[in-house]
Amino acid sequence: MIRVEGRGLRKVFNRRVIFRDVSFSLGEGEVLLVTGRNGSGKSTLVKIISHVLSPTAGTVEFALDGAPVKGMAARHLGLVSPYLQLYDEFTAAEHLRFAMTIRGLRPDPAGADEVLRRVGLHHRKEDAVRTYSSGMKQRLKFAFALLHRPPVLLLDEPMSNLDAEGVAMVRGVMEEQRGKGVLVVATNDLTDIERYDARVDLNGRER
Amino acid sequence: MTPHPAAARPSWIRSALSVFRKDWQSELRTRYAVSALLMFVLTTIAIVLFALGTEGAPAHALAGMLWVVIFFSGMSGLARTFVTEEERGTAMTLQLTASPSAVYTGKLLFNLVLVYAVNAVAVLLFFFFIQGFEVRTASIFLVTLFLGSTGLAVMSTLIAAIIAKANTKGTLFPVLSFPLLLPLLLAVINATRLSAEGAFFTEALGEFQVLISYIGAVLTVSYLVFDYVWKD
Amino acid sequence: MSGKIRALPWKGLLGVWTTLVIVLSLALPMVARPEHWYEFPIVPGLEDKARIIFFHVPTAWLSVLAFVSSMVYGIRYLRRKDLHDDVRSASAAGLGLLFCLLATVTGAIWAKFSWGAFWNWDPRQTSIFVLLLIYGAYFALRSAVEVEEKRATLAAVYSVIAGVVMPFFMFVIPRVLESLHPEPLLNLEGSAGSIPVPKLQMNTTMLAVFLASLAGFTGVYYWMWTLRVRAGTVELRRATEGEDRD
Amino acid sequence: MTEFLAANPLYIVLGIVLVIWFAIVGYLMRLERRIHDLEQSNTR
Repeated sequence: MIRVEGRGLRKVFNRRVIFRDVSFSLGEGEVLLVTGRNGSGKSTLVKIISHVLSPTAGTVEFALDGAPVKGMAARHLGLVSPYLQLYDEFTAAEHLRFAMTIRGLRPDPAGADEVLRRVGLHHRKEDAVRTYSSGMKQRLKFAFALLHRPPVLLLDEPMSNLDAEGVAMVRGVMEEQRGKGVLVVATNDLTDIERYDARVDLNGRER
Repeated sequence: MTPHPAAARPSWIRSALSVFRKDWQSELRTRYAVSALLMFVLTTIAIVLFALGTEGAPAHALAGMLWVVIFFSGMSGLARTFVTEEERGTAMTLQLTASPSAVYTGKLLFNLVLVYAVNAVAVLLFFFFIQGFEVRTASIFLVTLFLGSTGLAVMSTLIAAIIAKANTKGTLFPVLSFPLLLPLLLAVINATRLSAEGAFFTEALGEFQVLISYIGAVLTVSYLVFDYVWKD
Repeated sequence: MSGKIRALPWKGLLGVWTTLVIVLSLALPMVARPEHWYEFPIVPGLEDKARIIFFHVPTAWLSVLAFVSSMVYGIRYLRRKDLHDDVRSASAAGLGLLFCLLATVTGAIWAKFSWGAFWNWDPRQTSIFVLLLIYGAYFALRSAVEVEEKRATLAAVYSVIAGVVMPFFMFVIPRVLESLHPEPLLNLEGSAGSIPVPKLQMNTTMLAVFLASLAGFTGVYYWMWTLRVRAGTVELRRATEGEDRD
Repeated sequence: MTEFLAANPLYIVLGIVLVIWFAIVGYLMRLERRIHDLEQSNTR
């Protein structure tokens, strides 16, 4: 049973306040929607929740069955974001093998095949990412984020570069995650997600 | 929610080795660092050859020359492992998935293997091209080469992580590394001179102690401060 | 009210103290066998030129002191991420660079008198030169990073690494350089590597003036340092728009 | 006066150093005032 809690989060960057005292508390099955115009700090907040970026003030804590998760939260979270870059010289299969070993887990070729089928890239498994279209890279990011079945899934502009079929796939992923753990979606397009349990609107949060 | 079976006992070593293997796999495909380093060694040795002409040079001059070549070839290739991550934006992927010490260890192993390979080639070319360069006590020379290369890789990896976060990378790497590598360079040049003069192994023990304690100290401080450099 | 200089008494005292030090160090006579309290011993072969010691040694001492204090404030910044510590660290490093340059110049003049050459890689000269390189690298790094928090962190980390490496020069340099140049006429044994404590025989008067000079210079350094820090703090506080005055 | 200075040039050095020193003190005092004014205008 996972719980993600953000308390009094503030981010100042080069003396400009991006946002101040943002708090939230998410339990299993709950969805947080993060909205705000461009530059309001949606991606910054998502990076902070994923421990990639440290906040100027405030804390983000993961708790598994009540016990706070010490150290790397990498194994418990998956992130899909336009800022996440992949390695052009590697193939999809290599990326998914790397997705496990980099997190200190044993590779899972069977699981990799299954998640590649799910995101519709199985036929391009052995091709270098260099040859991928932007939509295909976005799909691979989903595979990269889902393979180790993280209880917490963070999606920043999830639908970017996706065709209709891709959008359907993402909706399926979001529904499934709702049942399994915590989902955070940062987007400008409110049609991306209908039902949510908590919302953080970053417009006007900088004063 | 059943976590992935392997998620139970994630191992830090596997994460570090995965960074190391990823870097080497990427290096063998793109060959950024290796080609830069080898070309650099060749060109500098060519320059040394022209500079020496026919009359050759005394032992400690050649000892110094060898380590000048090794130092500057290191400066041209050892930053690549961190700089490409920042330039391509893939650093965030590593920050998301691995702990800072695992990333540092993986990158350090990559630079160690790189520097051993390149220095071995450099020494062979030196023996081959430069007549005056001969070693009477091989034991001193080999230990010096090993410790010197290790120390070079250890310090350069940490400085590479720093300059990768800077905006203007260019000449920053040698400028930041040189003063901090001076104790190592002075010790190895002195030890190489001893090996050229045929000194007994015990005479170079002082240098080896300096080198070993230098490597130990820099490794320790690297693990202490790397988190601050790596995490945004 | 703002027109009047609110100089604290200690700055006035420091001004007088240092003036006294300058006068005494240069005016007191040097005689072969000093009897009166106000006489310095003659230093063989140097006569009045030995007086530079009252100025060279403090600058060398300050360039090391500034480096250590810059590192200490750097570590404090790494722990508390408060930009005020970074201002203190950078101000100390700036003054350190200034005094390091002064130490190098006065050291070279000293070397010219006692050994005939401006530069001969004497262990202390090498240490001061390396410290100069480190200061240069420190400021090259600071100017290469735009984001303030990043610049403060990387600068602090670099000064910590340099702090760990500095002691190695004490072991390596004497071993390596002894073989490179002749024993100097007047042997100024470095006690802590780059802080040359003269072995030449000083009578109590000379020692007193020497220590007074050391204290005076340190006082001037501290005064300059507080001024730079206050200026940096004003700049830091004024420019943070949107940040509440917490 | 001038023969005295010519006889022992050390006092010329002393004079120069004192001039430099007083210039420094003057400069520091001026800085002191300007920063003081800045600090006042900043906190108002």
